[in-house]
Amino acid sequence: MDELINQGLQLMALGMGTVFLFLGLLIFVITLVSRVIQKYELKAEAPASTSTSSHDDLVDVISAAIQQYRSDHPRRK
Amino acid sequence: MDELINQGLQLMALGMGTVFLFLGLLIFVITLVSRVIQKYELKAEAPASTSTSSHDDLVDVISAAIQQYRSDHPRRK
Amino acid sequence: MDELINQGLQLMALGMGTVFLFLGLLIFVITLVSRVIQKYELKAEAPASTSTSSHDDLVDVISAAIQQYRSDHPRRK
Amino acid sequence: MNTLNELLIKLWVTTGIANFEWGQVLMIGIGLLLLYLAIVKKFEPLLLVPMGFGAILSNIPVAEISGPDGILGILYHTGIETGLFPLLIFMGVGALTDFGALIAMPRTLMLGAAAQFGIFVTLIGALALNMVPGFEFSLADAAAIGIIGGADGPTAIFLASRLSPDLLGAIAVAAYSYMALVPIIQPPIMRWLTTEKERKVRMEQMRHVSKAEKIAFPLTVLLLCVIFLPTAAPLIGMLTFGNLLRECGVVDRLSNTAQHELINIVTIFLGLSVGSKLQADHFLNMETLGILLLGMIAFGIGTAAGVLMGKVMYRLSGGKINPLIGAAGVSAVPMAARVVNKVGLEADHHNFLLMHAMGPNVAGVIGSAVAAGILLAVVGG
Amino acid sequence: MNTLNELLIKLWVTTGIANFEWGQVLMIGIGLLLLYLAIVKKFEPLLLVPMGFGAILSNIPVAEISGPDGILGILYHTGIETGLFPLLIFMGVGALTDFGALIAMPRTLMLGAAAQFGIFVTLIGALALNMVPGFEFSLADAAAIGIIGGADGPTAIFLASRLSPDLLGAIAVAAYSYMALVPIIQPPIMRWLTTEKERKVRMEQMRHVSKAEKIAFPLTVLLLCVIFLPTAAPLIGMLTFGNLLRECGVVDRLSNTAQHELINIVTIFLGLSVGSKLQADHFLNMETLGILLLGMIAFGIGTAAGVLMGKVMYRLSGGKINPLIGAAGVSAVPMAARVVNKVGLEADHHNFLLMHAMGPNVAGVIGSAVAAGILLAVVGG
Amino acid sequence: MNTLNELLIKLWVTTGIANFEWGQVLMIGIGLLLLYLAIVKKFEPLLLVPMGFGAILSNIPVAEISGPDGILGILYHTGIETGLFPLLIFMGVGALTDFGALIAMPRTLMLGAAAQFGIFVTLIGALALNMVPGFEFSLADAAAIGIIGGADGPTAIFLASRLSPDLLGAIAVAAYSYMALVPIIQPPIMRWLTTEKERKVRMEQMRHVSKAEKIAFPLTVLLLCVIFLPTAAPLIGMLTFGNLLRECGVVDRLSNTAQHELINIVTIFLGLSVGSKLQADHFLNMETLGILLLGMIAFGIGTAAGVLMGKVMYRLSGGKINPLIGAAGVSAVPMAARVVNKVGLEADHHNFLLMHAMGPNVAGVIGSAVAAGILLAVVGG
Ligand code: NA
Ligand code: NA
Ligand code: NA
Repeated sequence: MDELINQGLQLMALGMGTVFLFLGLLIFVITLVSRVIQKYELKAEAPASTSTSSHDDLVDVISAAIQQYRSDHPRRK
Repeated sequence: MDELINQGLQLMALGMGTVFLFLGLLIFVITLVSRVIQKYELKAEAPASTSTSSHDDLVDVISAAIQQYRSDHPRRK
Repeated sequence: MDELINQGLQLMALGMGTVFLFLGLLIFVITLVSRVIQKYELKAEAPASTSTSSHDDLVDVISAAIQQYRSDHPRRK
Repeated sequence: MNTLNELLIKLWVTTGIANFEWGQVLMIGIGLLLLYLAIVKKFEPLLLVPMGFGAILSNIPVAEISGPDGILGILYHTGIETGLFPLLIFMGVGALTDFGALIAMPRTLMLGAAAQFGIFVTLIGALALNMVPGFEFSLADAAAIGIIGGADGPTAIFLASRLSPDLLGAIAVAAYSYMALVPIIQPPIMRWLTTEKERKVRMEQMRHVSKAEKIAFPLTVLLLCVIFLPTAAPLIGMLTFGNLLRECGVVDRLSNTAQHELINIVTIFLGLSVGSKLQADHFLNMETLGILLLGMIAFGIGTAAGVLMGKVMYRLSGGKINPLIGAAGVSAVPMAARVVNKVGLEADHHNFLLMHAMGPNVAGVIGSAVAAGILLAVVGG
Repeated sequence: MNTLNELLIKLWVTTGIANFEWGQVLMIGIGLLLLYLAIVKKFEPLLLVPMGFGAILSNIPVAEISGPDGILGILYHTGIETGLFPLLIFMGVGALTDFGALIAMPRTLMLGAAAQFGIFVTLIGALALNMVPGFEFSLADAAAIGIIGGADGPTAIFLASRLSPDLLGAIAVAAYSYMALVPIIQPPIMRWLTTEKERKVRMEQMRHVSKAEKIAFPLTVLLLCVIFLPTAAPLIGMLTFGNLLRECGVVDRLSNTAQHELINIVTIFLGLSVGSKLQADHFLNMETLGILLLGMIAFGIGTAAGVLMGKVMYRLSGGKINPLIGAAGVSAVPMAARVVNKVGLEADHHNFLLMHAMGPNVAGVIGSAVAAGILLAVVGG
Repeated sequence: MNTLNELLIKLWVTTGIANFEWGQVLMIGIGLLLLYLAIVKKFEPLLLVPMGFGAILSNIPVAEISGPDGILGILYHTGIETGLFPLLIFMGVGALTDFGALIAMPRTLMLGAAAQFGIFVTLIGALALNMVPGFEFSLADAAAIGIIGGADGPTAIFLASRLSPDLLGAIAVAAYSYMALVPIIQPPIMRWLTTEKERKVRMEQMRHVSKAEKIAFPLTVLLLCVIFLPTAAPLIGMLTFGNLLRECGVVDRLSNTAQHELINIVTIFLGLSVGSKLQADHFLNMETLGILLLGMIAFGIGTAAGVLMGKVMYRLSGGKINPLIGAAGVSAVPMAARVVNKVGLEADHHNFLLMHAMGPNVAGVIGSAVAAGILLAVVGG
């Protein structure tokens, strides 16, 4: 019985230790990753403006809409 | 080895042959079915005249296209 | 053969009897439950007005909305 | 080793032309017929479209789509043999059903009880058919056939999968076909058994049913079922569970899913699975013809019994109850209630019976689940 | 052979009345109690409604709904024994969770770590209970009981199904019950351990977290888990997968489905399945009482440990961190964070801690998944 | 017995660090690469996000997530080994696809036929690779690899799971990667094989297709498949079933579910399952490299064959058909059709080919399902 509780106590030590270690490491890595990303994003801010294919898209959408309309509403006289 | 490649070549002949035959037949049957349906629908047309919501549809389609375009390309100054 | 049909007839007697008994009992119990509930609800009507935690909730919602807005729209100059 | 010639033969022996049996061609025709009825005639399309398509798929030679490794075979094994699909549909039905009309007029449960008469008459009919050479229905088979008279698809499939899986295809086809034919089968019987005066009876507006009553209802039904008829508990349990999700007001997201996506997914799978039982070698036989015939009788007698009980209640209530609503007791929700409304309007253009017919209509669902429980208890043991 | 008499007997022997054992009646009562708590008291209704109903269904005599061929038995076998249901729920939780608050204040992970103390104390408590005659918890049992202190339903169910399936029912009931009781259990502990001044601390507005950071977060957590604690990878993996679906911005249709229909369907099935473990003969024993007692302790100690760690951080930060938010470290998302907000508002009517408490709150989810991984590694081997 | 030391060792031996093999690290890197391509480059994200994540999960040491008891292993066993997932996806594709353009111009089926050339050339290529030491592809392997040229994900997964499950991971990765690369692979080939004049051809407006024609279409395709190529019936059957749900107009709730929730759920599961086949020991070998190489060839040849057939039709039609639309015959819906539109616009800023390319595009889906049926018939026997 005491043996089992002893095991439990050691499991607690090990468990809480690992939880703190793991989440502590996570704090460190998250902070690191955030800094890297923020630095990178700051750099990227100036030459951003990525709207490349906007014209193509518009054409796509409108031509599809027109075709759709025509195919749904054939002219009959 | 050559034997296997030989099999492959025959499989290609058979396969492409069958694909073309099958889809060719499909062209024939679809065309036939379409004609039958169109003939039947032409007969039924006189008392039909179902074009109720056509205007609404056009409006729908165009407004959707415009909305789509706008949501994809927000104006920034 | 007759034996089987005989069984069927007895099954019908038993089955319809049970269906009527069960649904009859259900009528009784539903009526009873409805009366109990209606009586209880009549009593509860006067001192109802259950708006207990409404204020807390409102505060929750508004504060969350504000925080959300702020975190989504950081001020940059 | 292979030459082009041999490959060609290998391909040829897998074509449909080289493998068709006439039964399969006929069954594909029946599948197309079911699709026609569903799409053009709008007969129970939610089930008949998947079922008709499943019938076609399961009769394709070589492909073995209904075999143990085919998709329909796997779906059948997973969902029908286990009872899972019909029970989940029943949960969805519970979530979709407002029992308010029944709670307001619990008396109409008697109509839902009377209409189950069709079940037991059909059961005896099936046993009587054994006198005709070629028929050999066991008591379990007869019970499974009888449940067609319950006019409730999931109940029929659940019971048939338990008592007589070989007949499941024919029973499901019969059940859904006649449910779809309710607008054709019922009105003449209803007119024949009632007088013009009876059909003109306008019923009082129903009382308001409170939220608490609606929450108590599924629990009440379940508890009675637990106490007196546990064999009906899988069906009644899932029905009342779905209904509690609907009414309790605290799990709307679960209720919505049960009413929409979940029941839709299961409906697709159920229809395909049932269709897989329409394989030529299992379906094309005398027994199927007998079942289709008996199913028709079942619906007629169920309707008649409901209307006659309606006439009894008309008398007992001093003319306040329109006997037409008894026809809705067969279930076939909400078709039967709509038929009642229509026949009522024929007699009096301002006589709207729809809401009053919903009481017996949903009572019919409970009634046939109860009947299924009894059959399971006595025959299934 | 059969006479009506015999049929009657056959029906009678299948009634509930003839078969009830008192344990079943009691358990149906407990099922009703869970429904009452869920519907009237609004305690975790999304799980307690299906679970309470499942408890009723699984204690119906004769019907065997929780047996190997019954619907609840099949669902349990398919979804809980395999771990599928809790893992899919975890995926949905990931898709529903915004980790922004945690990314903005990674320090609050320490609060989520401290609150796991309840898990290990409870584990020891369970072992200590063995001194009382009638209790014989193995180390695996004790670990499964301890995880109640993680205050996270799917984690508890997943771990219990792995380490101690016999206790699953009691553990799930305890976990969800105490999660529902968080607004009652936590405030007194929080007030007792903090000063008025501490509770009045207003926290700074959090910084903006960019989309890229939110995408990187699930991958970062997963990679750390892969490197250091692979036994937690099923849980952490599905959680971060769901979160990546949410944040990556290119698979919104998958994310929406994971957040709504899929998690709803699995929630219904999970609840019913867990309910199936509330069968009288497995549930009504000393062990269950012990588990309910230990669960209460677990929550209390977890809360206290979180608040105490909050006080440490209050000191270390020079009074910038309100120690109350430590209580949210137990998880029980988002209930615990709301409780923090409420207790904060009691001290100062303009002190909104909700967003700041979300950091430790979701940290608690990760913390208990990590603890579960450790227990699986050391005890589960 | 246990001391803290022993526990520490027990924990240590379960860490990733203590168990990693280099192959696993590399495969996790490949998983991250797939996620990068999906999220940043937007390459087929609906499949590559779950697949990339599945690749990571399946290469975590110790956790055995792709093992027979892990969630990915269970999903693979349930959905891919049985063929269920790709067939349900195909049903969803059918429900999502408007075949109107194909019905209006059935001739374009020839383009969908021609583009299947890539399948068979790749098959021979795979057999030829056997001359290189280290490769030993059987005819079945070669057929499964060839289907990459069909440019259709579910078809490739379905066929590979039937003919060569060991290569499934590599085949799926190749198929989806090249489908995503269509905008890069196709344009140079298209420009190289066509003249400026040909690319400028504007096509006539398509005729209106009636509802009845759209309903008849799936049934026509299915019946031809039943008669001539039943081995393609599982794929064609589910595709046409989905399409009938869409077009028949009486089961919109089923059609909506097939188009949204059901296909989304299955897409998540399919992606994860396929990812589970990216385990280091099965994926990292010469064969995978060979498959990736062959897949590239398959796409190129399929595109070229489609365009060349387009040129034939350009001649035969007296210049009315723009040969570019032949490139859409590979399937890769709707990416290939968009590429055609874009290349057409380059030649003439008012030449919108999108709708005309949809015909060959969906024809390509049927074409590769037909090719899969042939391969199953001849090789799978
Ligand atoms: Na009924
Ligand atoms: Na926790
Ligand atoms: Na293709």
